[in-house]
Amino acid sequence: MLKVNDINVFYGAIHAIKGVSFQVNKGEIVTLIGANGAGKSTVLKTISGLLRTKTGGINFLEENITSTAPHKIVERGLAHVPEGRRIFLQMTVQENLEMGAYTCPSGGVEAELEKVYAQFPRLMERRRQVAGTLSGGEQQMLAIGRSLMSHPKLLMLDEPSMGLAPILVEQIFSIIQEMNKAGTTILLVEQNAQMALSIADRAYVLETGAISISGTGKELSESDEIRKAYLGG
Amino acid sequence: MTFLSFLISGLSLGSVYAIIALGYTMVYGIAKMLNFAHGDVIMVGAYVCFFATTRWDLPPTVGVLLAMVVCTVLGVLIERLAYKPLRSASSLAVIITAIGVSYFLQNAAQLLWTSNPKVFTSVVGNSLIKLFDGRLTISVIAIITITACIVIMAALTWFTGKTKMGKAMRACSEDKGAAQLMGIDVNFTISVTFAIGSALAAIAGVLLCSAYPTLMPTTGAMPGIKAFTAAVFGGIGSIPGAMIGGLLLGIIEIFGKGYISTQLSDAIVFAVLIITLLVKPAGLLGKQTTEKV
Amino acid sequence: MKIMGKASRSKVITYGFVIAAFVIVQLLKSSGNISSSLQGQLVPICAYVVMAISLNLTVGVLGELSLGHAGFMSVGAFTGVVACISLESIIPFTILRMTVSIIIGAFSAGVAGTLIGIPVLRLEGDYLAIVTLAFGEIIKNITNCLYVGVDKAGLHVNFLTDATSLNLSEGGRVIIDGPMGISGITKLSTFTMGFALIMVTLFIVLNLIDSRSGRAIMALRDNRIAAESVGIHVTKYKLMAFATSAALAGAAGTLYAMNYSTIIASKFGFNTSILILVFVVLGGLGNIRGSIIAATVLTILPEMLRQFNNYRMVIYAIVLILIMLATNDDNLKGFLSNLRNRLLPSNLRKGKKGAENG
Amino acid sequence: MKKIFCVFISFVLIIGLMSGCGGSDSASSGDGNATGKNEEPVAVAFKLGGTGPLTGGAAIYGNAAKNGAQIAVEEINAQGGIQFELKYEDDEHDAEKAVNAYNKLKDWGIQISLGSVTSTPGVATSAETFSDRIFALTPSASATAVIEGKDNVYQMCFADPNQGSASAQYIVDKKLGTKIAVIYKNDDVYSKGIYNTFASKAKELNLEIVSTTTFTEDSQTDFSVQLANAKSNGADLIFLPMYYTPASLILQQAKSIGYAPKYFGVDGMDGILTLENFDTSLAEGVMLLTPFNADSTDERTVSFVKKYKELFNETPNQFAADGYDCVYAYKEALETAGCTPDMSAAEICEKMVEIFPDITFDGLTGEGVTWAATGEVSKSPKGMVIENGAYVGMD
Repeated sequence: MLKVNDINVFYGAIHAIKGVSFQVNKGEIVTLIGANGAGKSTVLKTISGLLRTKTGGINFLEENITSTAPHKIVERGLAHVPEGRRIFLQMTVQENLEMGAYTCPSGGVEAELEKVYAQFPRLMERRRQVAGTLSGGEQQMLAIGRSLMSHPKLLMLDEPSMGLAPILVEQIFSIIQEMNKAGTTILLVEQNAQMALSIADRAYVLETGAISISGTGKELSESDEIRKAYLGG
Repeated sequence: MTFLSFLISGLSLGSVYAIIALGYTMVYGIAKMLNFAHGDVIMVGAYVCFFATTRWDLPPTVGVLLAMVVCTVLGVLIERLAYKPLRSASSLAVIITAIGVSYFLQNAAQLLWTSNPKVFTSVVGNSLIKLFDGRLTISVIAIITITACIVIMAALTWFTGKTKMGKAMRACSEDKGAAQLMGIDVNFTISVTFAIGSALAAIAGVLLCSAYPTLMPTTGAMPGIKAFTAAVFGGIGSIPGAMIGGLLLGIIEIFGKGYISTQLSDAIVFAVLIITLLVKPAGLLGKQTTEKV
Repeated sequence: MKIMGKASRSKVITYGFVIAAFVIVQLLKSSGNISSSLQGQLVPICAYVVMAISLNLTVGVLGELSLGHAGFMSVGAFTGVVACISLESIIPFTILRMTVSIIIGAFSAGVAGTLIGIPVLRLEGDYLAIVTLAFGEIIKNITNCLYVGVDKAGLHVNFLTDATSLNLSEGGRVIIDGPMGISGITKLSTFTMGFALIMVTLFIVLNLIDSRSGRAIMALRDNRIAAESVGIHVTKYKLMAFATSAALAGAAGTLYAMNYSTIIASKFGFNTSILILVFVVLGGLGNIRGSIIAATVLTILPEMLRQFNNYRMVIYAIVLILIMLATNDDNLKGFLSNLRNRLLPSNLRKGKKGAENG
Repeated sequence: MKKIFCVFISFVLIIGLMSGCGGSDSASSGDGNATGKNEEPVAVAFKLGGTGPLTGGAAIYGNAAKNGAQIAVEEINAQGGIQFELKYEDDEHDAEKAVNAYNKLKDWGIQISLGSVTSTPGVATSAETFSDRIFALTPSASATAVIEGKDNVYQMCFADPNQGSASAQYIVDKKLGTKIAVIYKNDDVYSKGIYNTFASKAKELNLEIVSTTTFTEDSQTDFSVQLANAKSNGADLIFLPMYYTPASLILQQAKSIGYAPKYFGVDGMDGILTLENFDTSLAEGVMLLTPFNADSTDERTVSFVKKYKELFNETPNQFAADGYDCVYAYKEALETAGCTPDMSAAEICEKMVEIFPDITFDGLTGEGVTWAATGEVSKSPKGMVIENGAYVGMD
């Protein structure tokens, strides 16, 4: 479904991503794990077009999207929940969700809204509230809900557990699994490697801008090396 | 009675500032840049309308529409050529570029249309309404200016609050990256904002010159700066703020002249601005954004 | 140790650069190889260089946008000239009188800067910018209503009236005549004085940047909250930079005013503030040497373009826009840096890096 | 990025210095020395230069004076005899730029100067011409400070104080009004200068000023307050010492509040009828003191106006006429003094200083014009009133 082929990304003179290649197949949950600053978010930003790769290419649904504009990529069914949620704090909850459906014809928006509200009843309660007044967990839900509005084929989540209480983290992860069961392919970036590996079909470990290890979620969570480095054991 | 007539003059002058300030504030909101060339787009709009109605004898409505079309194209063109390449540059670089554009427009206007002032024919005539046995006279243009200001503000509030494009603008002004991830074409949205701002500038130019009919290449410069002040006064980025800021600025200017001193009127306007900002650092209706560490 | 070495080397380069420019111009002058046009611009160039350096202190080093810098120049110009005229009989020796006047101009502009700075430096970003613009306009407006005369009894100051109500005694002289400003100034500014003022300015600014206070100021610019959290007194350091910048602008104002037989308050308006800001931005924020070069080039440039007559300002505007695009556009920037990488050996580039702040 | 800049800017600087020096080579020959002209086969024309605002907000005045002078130069050159070479440099109505422009003219080899068109630049350049010993006759820089203490700077126009007191005298003599309002521009040397003397003369003549209000460059659109003040104080005549652009706004806005006093203007008001698209009925009955009347029927004015319209597509104003007269006054003075183009600027200057107080000149802006040794002109201002969109003499 998604094929990342030998991408190299620079921030000015800093070589942030060094020849990263991986792929995500339809229906999978794939996770990218790694330490702070390993380049996980950069990879996602490059896929969604916010950053550009110098060499290599990105294919999505058999089409080359390496130099497609970000808003066009969204139209093709690739949604990205960015790090830090990035919801529109001065807009209401409902407006935020409507923004998520920006690329869809306005006819279907109502139905999508219903669906999201059904999945996140909290958002329904607060739909007229300004998003800035929501709690952290609610904001994360809103961010995920917003990305679902465009009915994506592939959903990329960047650190959805960041800054949340453990109970909320579990809730978020179960929502992710539900979405996957409903047919959405997931690419998950996490620092919470344990949680991520527990739900992932396959995983890649990113170290200083390059992929060091890859395997199934199970393999990696059992590997000693990973345990020492990322799972605190 | 003097008070009333000062109030009306103030509202009328303030309405012009407000319409210009609306353009400023919209562009600032989305592009986070002080578009110093905005005042000069006003001047271009007034010239276009002047030539349409005076030289080519077109009806005033056509003149206004033509001015809006030309300014819209000009605004979008300026944005594409001069500002878009600097989207990721420092805000100072953008300000200097905007100043360059402003110089360019003023001097190009002078080459094209000479610096000889032209007298603008009011698009709505110069009729007067007399009240209280003629002790209070209100010009029709003042009423139209005030009305136009209110209508434009209402329309903009509706547009940004209810339409898809308007919401996209608000999304872009808050977070361009996230807006892109929603599938919003940020560049297109910014262009649309410039188009709207410039069309408003054309209207402002026509109204400004209808009320104060001297037209020169420098006509837009000072109203531009005053409107910029008004936008900041009301809280830059806020649409109702721009309107309130503009109106208050006009009223303060006239009252300052009328009741304190004509010699010090400029100082009074700016002093009020400073005091307001010291009390409310983000302007009257501006939202105080807390800085993230 | 190494960093210090680099910084001081960079300082030496800057001083040397200015001295070399001065010597070259003096040589050209003495050999008669300089046009009247260029010669006439030497003092204003010096004044603008000082203005640019001082504004760079506010914009580049402190990181606050000021759109009213010409206001301080105005304060310095008017007080300096008033001082110079009033002191005519007391200090007959002109160089000393000029020096005293420049100090008085700098001092009063510094005081104005402090008074303005205390309330407004709490504001940030574009709000601070508009307040400085407002102060610039207020200074202009007030100077237009100011009447100052001198007679045997001393200085007479009047506001909002006219020159006749100063009630000067016989032999008194009206110095500031409201909107008519000051006329009949005896030209005392010379290129050498301008050069000396630049050197003093460089000495003050470079040492400030390189001092503990300077590092505190730059820390404020880069991250106010972080700087605050390590105990840097925000208002104190902001004010220090702002007032120094204002005082230097005042000195430049006196130098500038004493080069013309007349000055009026309207000269020091928004447009002049912008002109100086352009010098600073084109020269590079925080780059003192850049400010010097940009002020010089952009003062001479419009004169060089005179042959284009009325197209001059259009060309100037286009050049300005193109330079901004060329230096900030990512594509072009990448291209230029590639070119530079290929042309310059790497050790040379490293050497230049340390010079950034000089 | 900063470094690229420095490199770029250094290049510009080097080019600048080179061209600066290049310019100086050719300039130094024409500049100082008396025999500097001997490179050319025969020195035929006097190099006549002036500065004025050719761009910017005040460009109408600069261009008018320049165009007027140009017509005179063409006429004189066509006659044979004394020849002129005219060069105008732009000063943007700014003292600093004016000195730059003047220095440029020095590089060109200016021998006699037309000073500056407007007052503030005029004060700055006249100080330069004084110390360089180049004679200057300014068409329209009317501030007293322009000529004060300078033996070699003369004015073609009335000095501001003259206009102020003459206006007050005229109003009293002709009983034009009893309660006077004044609106002047408080950041303008010209406007304030006239106001000052008007006010003191009015006091002397017991002319009652009931309202004095001002405006500035930054606030010259809205006059509602100034007019309301005049109206509520019962002023029956408004004195407008200003240029015609703001005056046209005052006329229009007074009408829009239903206020119809008499108006009295000064020479800056001249030109109001030539404003493009101006409703001349607004100016009906406006009185002004001006030395020049474009509708005059005398032969020279008619021919001048015709030429001006042909060449520049506009009706000339007083500035144009002053520019024109300056050149002719120079012609007369140079002929009388027997100056030749091979003389140095300083030599010509001494001759001119000697001769100018003695000559009597007939021009478009006055008959029998004479000058005092101070540089001040003496010509009688003509009171004009606008009737049916044209000037009519009031005397």
